[in-house]
Amino acid sequence: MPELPDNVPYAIRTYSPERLRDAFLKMHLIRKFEEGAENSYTRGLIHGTMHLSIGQEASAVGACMSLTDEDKITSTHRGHGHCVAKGADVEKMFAEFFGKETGYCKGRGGSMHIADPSKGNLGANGIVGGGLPIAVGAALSAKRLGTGAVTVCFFGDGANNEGAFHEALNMAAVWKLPVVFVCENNKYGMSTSIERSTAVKRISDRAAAYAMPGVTVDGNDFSAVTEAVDQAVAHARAGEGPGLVETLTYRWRGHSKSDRNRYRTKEEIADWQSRDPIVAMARLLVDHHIVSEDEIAAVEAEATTIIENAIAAASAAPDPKVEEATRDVYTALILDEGTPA
Amino acid sequence: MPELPDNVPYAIRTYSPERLRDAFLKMHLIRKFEEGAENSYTRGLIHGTMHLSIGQEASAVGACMSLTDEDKITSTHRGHGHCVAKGADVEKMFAEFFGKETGYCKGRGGSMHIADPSKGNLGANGIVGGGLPIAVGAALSAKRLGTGAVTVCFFGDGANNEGAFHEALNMAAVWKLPVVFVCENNKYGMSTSIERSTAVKRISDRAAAYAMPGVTVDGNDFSAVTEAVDQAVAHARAGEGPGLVETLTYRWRGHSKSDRNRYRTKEEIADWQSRDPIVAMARLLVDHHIVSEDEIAAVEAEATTIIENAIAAASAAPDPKVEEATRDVYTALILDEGTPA
Amino acid sequence: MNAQTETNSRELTYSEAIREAMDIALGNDERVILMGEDIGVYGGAFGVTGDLVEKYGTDRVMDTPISELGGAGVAVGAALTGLRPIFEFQFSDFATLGMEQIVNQAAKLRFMLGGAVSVPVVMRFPAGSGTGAAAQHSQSLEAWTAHVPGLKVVQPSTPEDAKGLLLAALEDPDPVMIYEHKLLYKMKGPVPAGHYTTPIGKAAIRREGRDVSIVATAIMVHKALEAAETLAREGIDAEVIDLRTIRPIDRDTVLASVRKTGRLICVYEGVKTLGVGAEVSAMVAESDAFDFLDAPIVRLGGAECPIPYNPQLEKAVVPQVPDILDAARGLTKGRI
Amino acid sequence: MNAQTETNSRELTYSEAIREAMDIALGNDERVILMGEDIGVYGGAFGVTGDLVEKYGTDRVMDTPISELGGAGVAVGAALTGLRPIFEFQFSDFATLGMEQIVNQAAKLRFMLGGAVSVPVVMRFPAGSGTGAAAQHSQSLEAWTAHVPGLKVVQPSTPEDAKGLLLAALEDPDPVMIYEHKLLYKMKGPVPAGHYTTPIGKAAIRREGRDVSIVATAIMVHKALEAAETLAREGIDAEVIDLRTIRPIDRDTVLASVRKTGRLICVYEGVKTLGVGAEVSAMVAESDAFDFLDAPIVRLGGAECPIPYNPQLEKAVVPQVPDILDAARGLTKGRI
Ligand SMILES: Cc1ncc(C[n+]2csc(CCOP(=O)(O)OP(=O)(O)O)c2C)c(N)n1
Ligand SMILES: Cc1ncc(C[n+]2csc(CCOP(=O)(O)OP(=O)(O)O)c2C)c(N)n1
Ligand SMILES: [Mg+2]
Ligand SMILES: [Mg+2]
Repeated sequence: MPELPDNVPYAIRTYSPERLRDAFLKMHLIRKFEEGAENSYTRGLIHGTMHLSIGQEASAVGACMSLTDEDKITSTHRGHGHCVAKGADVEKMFAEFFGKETGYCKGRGGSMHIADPSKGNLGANGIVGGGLPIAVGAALSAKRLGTGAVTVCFFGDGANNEGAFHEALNMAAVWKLPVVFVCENNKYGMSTSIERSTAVKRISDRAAAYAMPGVTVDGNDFSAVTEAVDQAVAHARAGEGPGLVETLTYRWRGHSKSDRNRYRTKEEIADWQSRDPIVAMARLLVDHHIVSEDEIAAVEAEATTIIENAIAAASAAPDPKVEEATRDVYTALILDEGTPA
Repeated sequence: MPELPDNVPYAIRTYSPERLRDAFLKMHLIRKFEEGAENSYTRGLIHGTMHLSIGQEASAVGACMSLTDEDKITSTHRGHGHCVAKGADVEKMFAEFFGKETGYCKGRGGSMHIADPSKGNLGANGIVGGGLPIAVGAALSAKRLGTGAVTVCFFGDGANNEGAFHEALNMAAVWKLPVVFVCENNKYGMSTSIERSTAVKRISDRAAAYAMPGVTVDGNDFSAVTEAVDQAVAHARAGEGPGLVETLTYRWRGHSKSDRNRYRTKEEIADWQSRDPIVAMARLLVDHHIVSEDEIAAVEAEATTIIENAIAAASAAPDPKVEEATRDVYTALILDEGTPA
Repeated sequence: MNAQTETNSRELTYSEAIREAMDIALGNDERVILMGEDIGVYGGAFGVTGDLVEKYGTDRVMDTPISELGGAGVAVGAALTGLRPIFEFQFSDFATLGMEQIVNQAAKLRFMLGGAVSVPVVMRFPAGSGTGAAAQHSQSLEAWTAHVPGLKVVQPSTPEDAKGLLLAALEDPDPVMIYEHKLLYKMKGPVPAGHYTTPIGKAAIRREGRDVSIVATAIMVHKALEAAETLAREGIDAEVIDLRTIRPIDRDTVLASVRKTGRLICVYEGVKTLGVGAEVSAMVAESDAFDFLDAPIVRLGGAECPIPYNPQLEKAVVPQVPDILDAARGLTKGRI
Repeated sequence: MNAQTETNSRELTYSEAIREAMDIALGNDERVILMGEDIGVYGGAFGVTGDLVEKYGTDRVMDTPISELGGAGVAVGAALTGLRPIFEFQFSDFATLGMEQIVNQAAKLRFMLGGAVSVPVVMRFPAGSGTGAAAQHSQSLEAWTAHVPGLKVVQPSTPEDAKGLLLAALEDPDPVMIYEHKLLYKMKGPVPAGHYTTPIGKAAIRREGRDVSIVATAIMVHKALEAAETLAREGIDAEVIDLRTIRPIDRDTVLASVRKTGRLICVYEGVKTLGVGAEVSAMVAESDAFDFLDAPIVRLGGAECPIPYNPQLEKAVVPQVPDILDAARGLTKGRI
């Protein structure tokens, strides 16, 4: 690919049309996945809860652009997007969401625990901040075992007030580990705005407390996310230690299904919806002649079909057997008889 | 007191000769207390452990200068100095250290739990970082109940890597509570130097992560400590929120009695001993004609006598009764029969 | 319930009853504050605090940052210095982050300080499975705090007790932990109006019987009562005891029942091993009631696994009515 | 112990035995790392890691910041991705800060992910009273983790087992929690040289007897054995069982013993209520061994209070040899 001028956005300069088209498809897949999930919920097919990431697609997909299957991510309760971005099979995701034996977790984990270790996704996490130290541990493994892998740790603005955030970032910095902390700041932890929960305005300002680079970007701008995270990933991969990237974004839906949206205004929601990351991505790709207007619609249609098929297949998949409810608690329960001394 | 010129140190300008002489006596009391404790330990009178604060006297006493008995402190495992500084009776402290019924905790708590609520000392704490959220809670009470009290929260450099530090400082800042965090940075958390444990060089730099003022001072300079903490206390008392003061100091003794001092050099210890905060305080007071050379010796002698008497009296005090071992677990175990509805 | 109670009582849900208790406490006592994540404008993850923030303002109904350890510790410090905080863990599972402050501080401060202080903090723990929220949002870890001297631990099973125990907890000078089963929040029952307390440390005999004692906690009380109705039709007369307080356990009530029936079934949702029923069983087995036992003591507790997501599996791993029926039939077979 | 063992074994202290196990593991397997506070140049708060850092360097013997939650979580994450970390909580009391990672993550990840992963992490918890360190440094909270499916939990009582169980834990694909009683660290005993494992999940009968079964854990095993010697002189033949693993408990060994003796005493240092002995008692009371019981099941556990500082008080609140003697005499009085 010929070198492109600096005023061309980073993502366009850096990634092939195929990768960009794939990223765009993934953003659509996330949107359609979430819509399909919501629809299934409304139709009473889902027993548990769910946290939708509609509106945050650019952050999830952008942050994973420079990662290979050897690189790891840790994700959150709002993790469908990260999972798709890291290459998961949406049918297995739906199967998990529907509690099926064919799901990623064999129906044991559900939405909040979908993981795909084969692609380096160490899993969503039901505990806010729970993935932060785990990500540091994965980075420690990479460094000790010399795999060259980087871990991207997703977490929310709310999670940044957990003690785990502080302890994890400090250890990552002291040990110079290859981990990138991606804070998806969607302005609220459940109902509590960042102003009411967090002493600083910019979460990236907290990076200084760990002597690591910190940057805030427009999380709805795919190229901006990619540029910031890629740089942090490269830095980490080069052995120069961790970084913190804050992506400013917004969840269009409530926190979960019990949310009455009392803590934010309709205007605020509408304002963010007018800055749809998928629309922005489409514009970016069309403007730079990566895809044509017609292809834009085709990508969306492709995503719709994939999701429809996934839902149909997942719905038809078998439930786990009740007799096997306590399977997989232990890897090996066979009691070792001990070795003679 | 006539206003003194600015080149006169803050403490001299601010406090009466009586208060300064009292502070000097307290510094000596701390030193002699610790020496007496160590001596008792060596003579096999102590069953448990202890953490001596010899070398840190200026920080403890300086930080409490502007506090009244209504103001609170929370302290640490290395808490003897804070306790004396907040006005405790050294005989009751020794009695506790010796496990006597007449001790501050009736022999139940020992060195790591000495408290004196009547003087606003909410207690030492065996859990590193354990006092940080408690201090914030005390400040919340003061604010809600309108007492005007300020809480000074002592903690160490090691504690600054606990999640509790992060959560406590953030909440204090978000709620603008009257609490001053005093980090006594003696370079080590047990054997682990700040360089090996903490991503930043100056702990006060972490204040920015909570949008609160942070300052680092020479913790062996009584006046410098007093100036920084007084300002933060005034700020907090005025309703302007919390502050962080880092006092750079050093513990001359090992972490506890099991310490072989393998992680630091003799030279480093000697260097810090040459900057004895008590010697510096004596010089300050003599230089500014607060006390004469003769009086300096008299203060030390007074401290020696007080401590000797305290040890003698505490040694002679009665042990708790074994039959009462489980007393005071609950305030009221009498089961309420319930009130009729 | 006495006559007066009946006159004044209305049907409320369990969560309305808790809210009413908090409302009364906030109204009566300036020192009472509520703290927790999303308990203000959101009304609480389970809607328990509702619109109390509108009535009492954000100074008294405080949304905390997502900081369970720090939040619990702030509540402890506030209780130590004059306030009466009610701290809500959004899910009891998240209390795993706050155990340091609960166990090392709240539970021990009074003792460690030789009785010089009290820590009148109340903590609320929405607990249990059944909501499809999977392994990290469905635990029943009440056995942990029930193991810790210095704490008092209650598990109300009815709206009336949910209110009465919370008001009792607020009057108690010591730390009280309240485990609320999430599936009970919507359950309705009669709740006396106004202020009253339900005694901490007293079990309730929900149904008298001669043949077998069923000692249950929280939601299992209702399953036990349902089972008892069926058993009655089969000629098995079960006594159902609602433990209500799990620290300290009401030994007298349990032992008296076992002395009468000679048979004991403990039913609890927490993991069977080292769950609350282990203590009830051991307490009976070491007492003089042992000599009255006609059969082994049966425990029905949660399966030895995390709570699965799939709803059939989720149901399968906690005791259900048929399990209680089987146990009672087995114990009484050919003996009554 | 077989012949070979005897030839190769030397007298080592409990802490030397643990260190030897770690040394062997570090030497044999590049994936093994040690993590904890002050385990490097300081050698560990109790000297257990000693000078291993000199042999293996700071990359493999890692001093962590004072960050128990984060440290435990890093160990979990590392175990999930190829390392075999041994994480030391400096005192088991500080694990109250790490429970989230232990219980919500380490214990549940495999199950929640449908068996897709294993978490081969080993955690060490120096526990127990007797060092004069008071309430926040003396707890025995092993019942908490023993209540949690997904974890395996051991409490070695001898140097030989301390080494063998640690090596077994390292070979185990699942998270293993090891509670080490601080007062045992200096105790000496024969320890086989080289690599061997002690099976997780198997109790050890330390003394055979006919009259009463004493099931003990950790340091209480030694008190039980001491009591058994005295009892033998009085004509009471006690069987002493060292539980060794408290999750999963070796049911078969305990039940077989009770079937033989008809009498059971459970001795443990943790708080009596809901301590490990509650489970042992309940396990027996619900089994067919119940019918063999000639007397109530006695539990001797820690008193219902935090550990006091004063040494006499400290001793008074945990079971001692005379307590075991009294219990055994009471149980057997006039019956043998
Ligand atoms: C330790 C813990 N505390 C609280 C919760 C409940 N909870 C789930 S998501 C959430 C908000 C998280 O906010 P943020 O980190 O900003 O992520 P977002 O939901 O905005 O994506 C809360 C409070 C939890 N799951 N875990
Ligand atoms: C939560 C917790 N972790 C570890 C310890 C063990 N410990 C006691 S003091 C100490 C070092 C504390 O360092 P710092 O905060 O700098 O205080 P200093 O001892 O230097 O005064 C450690 C690791 C503890 N008591 N509590
Ligand atoms: Mg958010
Ligand atoms: Mg220090």
